[in-house]
Amino acid sequence: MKYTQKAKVLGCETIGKNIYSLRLQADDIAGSAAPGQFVSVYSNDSARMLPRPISVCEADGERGILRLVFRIAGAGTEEFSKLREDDEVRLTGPLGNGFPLGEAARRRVLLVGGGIGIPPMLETAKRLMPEADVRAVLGFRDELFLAEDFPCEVTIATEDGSAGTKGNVLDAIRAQKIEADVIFACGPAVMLRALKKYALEQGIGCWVSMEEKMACGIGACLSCVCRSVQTDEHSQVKNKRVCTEGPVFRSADIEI
Amino acid sequence: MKYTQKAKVLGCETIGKNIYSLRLQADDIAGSAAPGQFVSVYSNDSARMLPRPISVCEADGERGILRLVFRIAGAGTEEFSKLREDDEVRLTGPLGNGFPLGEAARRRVLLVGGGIGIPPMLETAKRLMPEADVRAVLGFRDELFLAEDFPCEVTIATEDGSAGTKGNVLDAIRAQKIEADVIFACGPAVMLRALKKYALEQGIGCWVSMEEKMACGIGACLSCVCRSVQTDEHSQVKNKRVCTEGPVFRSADIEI
Amino acid sequence: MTKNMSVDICGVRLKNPVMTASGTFGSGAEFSEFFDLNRLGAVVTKGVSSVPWEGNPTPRICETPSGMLNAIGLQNAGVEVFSKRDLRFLSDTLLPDSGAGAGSGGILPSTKVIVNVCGHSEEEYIDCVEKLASERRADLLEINISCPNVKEGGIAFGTDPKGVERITSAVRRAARQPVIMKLSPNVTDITEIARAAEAGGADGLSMINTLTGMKIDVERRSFALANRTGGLSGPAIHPVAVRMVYQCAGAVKIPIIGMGGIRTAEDALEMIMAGASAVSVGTASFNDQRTALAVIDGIDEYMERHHVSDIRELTGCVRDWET
Amino acid sequence: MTKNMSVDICGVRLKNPVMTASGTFGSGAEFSEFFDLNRLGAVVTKGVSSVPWEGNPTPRICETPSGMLNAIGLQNAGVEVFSKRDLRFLSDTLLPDSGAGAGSGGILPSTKVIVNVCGHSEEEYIDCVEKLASERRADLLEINISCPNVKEGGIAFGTDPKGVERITSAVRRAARQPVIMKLSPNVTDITEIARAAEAGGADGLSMINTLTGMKIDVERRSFALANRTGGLSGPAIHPVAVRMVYQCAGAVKIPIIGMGGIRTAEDALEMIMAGASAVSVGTASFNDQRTALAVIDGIDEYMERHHVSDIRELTGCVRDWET
Ligand SMILES: Cc1cc2nc3c(=O)[nH]c(=O)nc-3n(C[C@H](O)[C@H](O)[C@H](O)COP(=O)(O)OP(=O)(O)OC[C@H]3O[C@@H](n4cnc5c(N)ncnc54)[C@H](O)[C@@H]3O)c2cc1C
Ligand SMILES: Cc1cc2nc3c(=O)[nH]c(=O)nc-3n(C[C@H](O)[C@H](O)[C@H](O)COP(=O)(O)OP(=O)(O)OC[C@H]3O[C@@H](n4cnc5c(N)ncnc54)[C@H](O)[C@@H]3O)c2cc1C
Ligand SMILES: Cc1cc2nc3c(=O)[nH]c(=O)nc-3n(C[C@H](O)[C@H](O)[C@H](O)COP(=O)(O)O)c2cc1C
Ligand SMILES: Cc1cc2nc3c(=O)[nH]c(=O)nc-3n(C[C@H](O)[C@H](O)[C@H](O)COP(=O)(O)O)c2cc1C
Ligand code: FES
Ligand code: FES
Repeated sequence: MKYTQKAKVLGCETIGKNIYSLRLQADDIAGSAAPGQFVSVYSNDSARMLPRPISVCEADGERGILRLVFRIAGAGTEEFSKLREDDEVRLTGPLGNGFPLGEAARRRVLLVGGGIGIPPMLETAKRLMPEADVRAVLGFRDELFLAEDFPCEVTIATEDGSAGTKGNVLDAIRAQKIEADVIFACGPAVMLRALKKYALEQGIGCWVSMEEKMACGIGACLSCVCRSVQTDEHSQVKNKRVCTEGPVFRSADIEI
Repeated sequence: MKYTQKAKVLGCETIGKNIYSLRLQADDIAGSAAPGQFVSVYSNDSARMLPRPISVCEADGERGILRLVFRIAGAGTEEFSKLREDDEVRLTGPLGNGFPLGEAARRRVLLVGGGIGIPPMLETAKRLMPEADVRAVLGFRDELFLAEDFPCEVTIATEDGSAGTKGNVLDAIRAQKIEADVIFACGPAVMLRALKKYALEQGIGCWVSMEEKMACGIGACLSCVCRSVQTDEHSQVKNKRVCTEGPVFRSADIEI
Repeated sequence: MTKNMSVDICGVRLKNPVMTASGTFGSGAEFSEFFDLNRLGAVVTKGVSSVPWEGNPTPRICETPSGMLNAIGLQNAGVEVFSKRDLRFLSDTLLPDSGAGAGSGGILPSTKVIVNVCGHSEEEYIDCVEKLASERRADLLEINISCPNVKEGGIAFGTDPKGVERITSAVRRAARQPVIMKLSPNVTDITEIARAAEAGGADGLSMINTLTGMKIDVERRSFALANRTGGLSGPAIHPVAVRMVYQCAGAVKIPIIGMGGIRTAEDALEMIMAGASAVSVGTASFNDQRTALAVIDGIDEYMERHHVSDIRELTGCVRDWET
Repeated sequence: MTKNMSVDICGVRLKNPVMTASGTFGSGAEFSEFFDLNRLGAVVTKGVSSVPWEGNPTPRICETPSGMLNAIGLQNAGVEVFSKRDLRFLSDTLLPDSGAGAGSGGILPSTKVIVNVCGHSEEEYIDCVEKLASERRADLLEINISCPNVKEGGIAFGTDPKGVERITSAVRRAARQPVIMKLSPNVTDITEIARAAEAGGADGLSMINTLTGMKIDVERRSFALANRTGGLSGPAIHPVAVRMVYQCAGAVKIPIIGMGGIRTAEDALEMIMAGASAVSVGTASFNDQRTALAVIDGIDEYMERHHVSDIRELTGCVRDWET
């Protein structure tokens, strides 16, 4: 079930350079969101027609509170960064499939987040614990954010070497000799491509969360496709909708 | 001197059905505004490109406070009605000529305001008093607003007869046998047309504030013209710019 | 007040004049999670071709001020899967005509289905139209001769009057359902194209498709769309669409379905007053899934407030400005 | 970093590629209260004709989503008053070339004046152009063959390639200054028109003028403009303008001045990357008088950030999308 609702802003604060944490009262959506799913956030400026897809960072179903963490990337996210307590913002969600938590049950799961791909890994970690053996590897350019919120063991990689391993998440995985049965990841395409290759070499399962420009967010417009290895059942061609069949795909099933 | 400045909202409250009073900290503009002048108010929504012309209702030059009173007429004024303390809004002003206060010196001045044409008459009354002998006739559909703020004697007309004379402002002028040497007026075209005729009959001077759709507000685009009796010096045709030669015209000089 | 909102398009009765623009609503399944499709005058389905199409590479869309560009490239699963899956879904979802009565106490028509058809060549259009001939759930056909994102066919047909007349009469002969030709706005004189479609035997016109546009990503110094150009839609183009509907309403006798940037009931009423018999809501549904419903409710409210008992009183009613 | 922002348009050197769009800036006097006109590459003046024109009745404008419609109808005081008053003002206001040096340490050109000319007939254009021949302060002429609000002439010339070629060569013969033809976007194939202007001897092209549109006031059931139709401008049309500039940059060799919806430096850079040598800011100046300045400063900042030492490196630099 998907909902479109006005959400009341509970707070919006900066947690890093150009990174904001937005807490929303959004009962229906928070109540049913799964980790790896996302919401469409609509602008209050009438010139901006398209929703901004933002991952669920935390969803407290009981209190109906949704947390989104985003980076200012343009006019829409800049607008959201200025939301103040008691403002309203319209959302549709929860959207997409989310990470296949079942695949992680009683196994060693490695959660990999790169940059603004980190937020969805937080709720994922919280839902997997304590049943699964969860470890997170988080990659940053320099300044850290969200790392302290993770309930599991966290390994850090920074490009400038200011914290953790100097380099990218794979450098950190290799340096720390981290072993896993399954990888869940979100981050830039280069990172996902490297992880896909790594998982293939290691012979382990790997699921990645993809990004593409979206218009409807619900599977109707075919804006957001990625190339798939097999012919997709819905489209009858080798295209899969990131908003519906994704955003999480088995890395072996798609072209990155 | 015209200024474009961000003004801070000091307060916005409703003072009648769909009528709002907006107080702004706008030092430069408030410091130089004359009664009958207006400001261009810009929307914070990027889809609305054109300014909304709103008359100066009160201008406290010393404290730099500008008061605008407006009716919700569409999306722009609806947006302004939702402004809250500490919000910002961009303005250009003061614009236009304003009422010819010199014409009123030591004479009996009749200020006539109809509906949402009432606000500019307030600052006009304040500036004319106590030198001139000022009287105001205010016409409403039903509910009164602003009438109590006027520092002079006020005569009311209401269409539904709920207060003052039942009828329009001219009915009230006639019923009260109000005499004057000069009329300053702002209101709907029908009212201005009737006053123009009345002033002609009475052989007295009459100045009216006109409305027209505006794009630049500063005299450059020729959107806002009204028809004039004589060829206009600027345009070399019988068109005068409401934003620049007006909004206040001698009623005999223009077609209403 | 009893009000009639129902209109007749090419001999098919709609319960109200509001439908969804092709390509912005899929086949309705996704939107049916957000509202009851039975509220709509008609569902217009995404362009379908005789075989599955891959469409263009991504990025396929980008946002522009009060609008968007798209170059989906008419990806679709082909008419066979469309019939089996999408028309089946619509059959199952859309209720039959009901006695719940329009103003006159008559029958309230069911929500109709308009199938949008695309092709790379005359043969492909014909093939697809023939495959749809036996589909009882396809009430009307809308022929897209104006999609700017297809190299062969597509826009080429749509901008040349002779080509428009030829393809229209070819499709008309092959079709069992009434045929609505969907026109491109990227022409010097839209009335010439409209008259050509009418001459070819079109039962109605849909207008407008998207205006060809381009966006450049200045940080990357590349086109924002993989296809370089895309079709501009959304409120930005509404004034162009209203103008074209107005021009064509004066030039042809067949009914016009107006679209392009409709977001509110007022936008829809502008189209109707310009001469459209019905309207489609497209891009605005991306901003709010329930836009088409809000448009229906808003038209109802307008009719109530202005004591309009029949929506058809408003069709083409625009008059000159008087002070 | 030393940067060169100066560009050459038809043999005239501009200090930077940013000017004001005709009709949105008067002759600059009103805007000079808000900023120093000497910051601009050029001032483009409101359309002027051989005798004063009355223009259209009001309402002449209305707002649309991210844009506006105008039907001013080219009201102007005629070329005589224009020369005596407006060109005199610009003469007095604009400083001569200065030594304050472009990147190369050369001369920083003065702000130039481009005079926009309109007419009801070929004769009127010629008459006006001849009267401007002796005006030293008119550095370039921009010939508006595309204003949609004039019944005779105007748009008729602008949409027919033969007419465009004829009027261009007639004006070219009569003019002493370089001639820029300003094109209408309301055509099926803009490159055909651009090539016709080039064939007629145009020294440059300005594009785009406004798209013809219409708005209806549904409460009054009347056209929102007294003229019924008007020209759509503003950010809404920017994607169409960029597309047309890109198409024409590939079709002609003469320089292009790009306009249509420019509000930010990014919008201007899109035009430049699409192939424009310079740009004009129009409608956006109504939203903020200082828009053109912000565009200049933003281009400067972009060049700094991207280490672009000469703006001309960016002209037409757009490339295909790569993942
Ligand atoms: C499934 C999914 C989940 C995401 N989760 C997050 C998150 O948790 N935090 C976060 O900071 N960002 C996230 N993003 C990226 C985020 O959607 C974009 O940064 C955002 O849309 C930019 O909007 P803007 O108006 O600021 O930028 P602009 O560049 O002005 O946006 C213009 C248009 O492009 C679209 N767009 C721009 N960048 C992207 C992008 N990377 N992906 C998809 N559309 C884009 C916008 O939605 C808008 O329609 C996610 C993207 C996807 C697809
Ligand atoms: C000199 C002058 C002074 C004014 N003073 C006041 C005042 O003190 N209080 C007040 O309530 N109203 C005043 N108005 C009218 C006010 O400008 C309009 O009500 C307002 O612009 C409507 O904007 P909107 O977005 O709410 O309506 P919309 O109808 O959505 O506006 C659409 C466009 O039309 C323009 N427009 C609409 N109505 C008018 C109008 N009557 N006059 C000019 N432009 C219009 C808008 O500015 C906008 O560009 C004045 C108008 C003028 C010309
Ligand atoms: C994403 C998208 C896909 C579209 N696909 C089609 C299509 O398949 N067939 C068609 O005839 N028109 C298609 N269109 C055009 C719309 O049906 C409509 O004519 C146009 O978008 C203008 O209406 P709007 O501004 O309300 O969106 C598409 C438009 C968009 C935005
Ligand atoms: C109010 C107004 C008046 C205009 N007058 C003229 C004119 O006199 N001559 C002309 O060639 N173009 C005229 N134009 C067109 C502009 O110069 C420009 O080509 C068009 O508006 C697109 O640019 P923009 O979107 O930045 O405004 C006018 C535009 C507007 C909005
Ligand atoms: S965004 Fe429309 S199908 Fe994915
Ligand atoms: S609004 Fe531009 S001249 Fe008056």
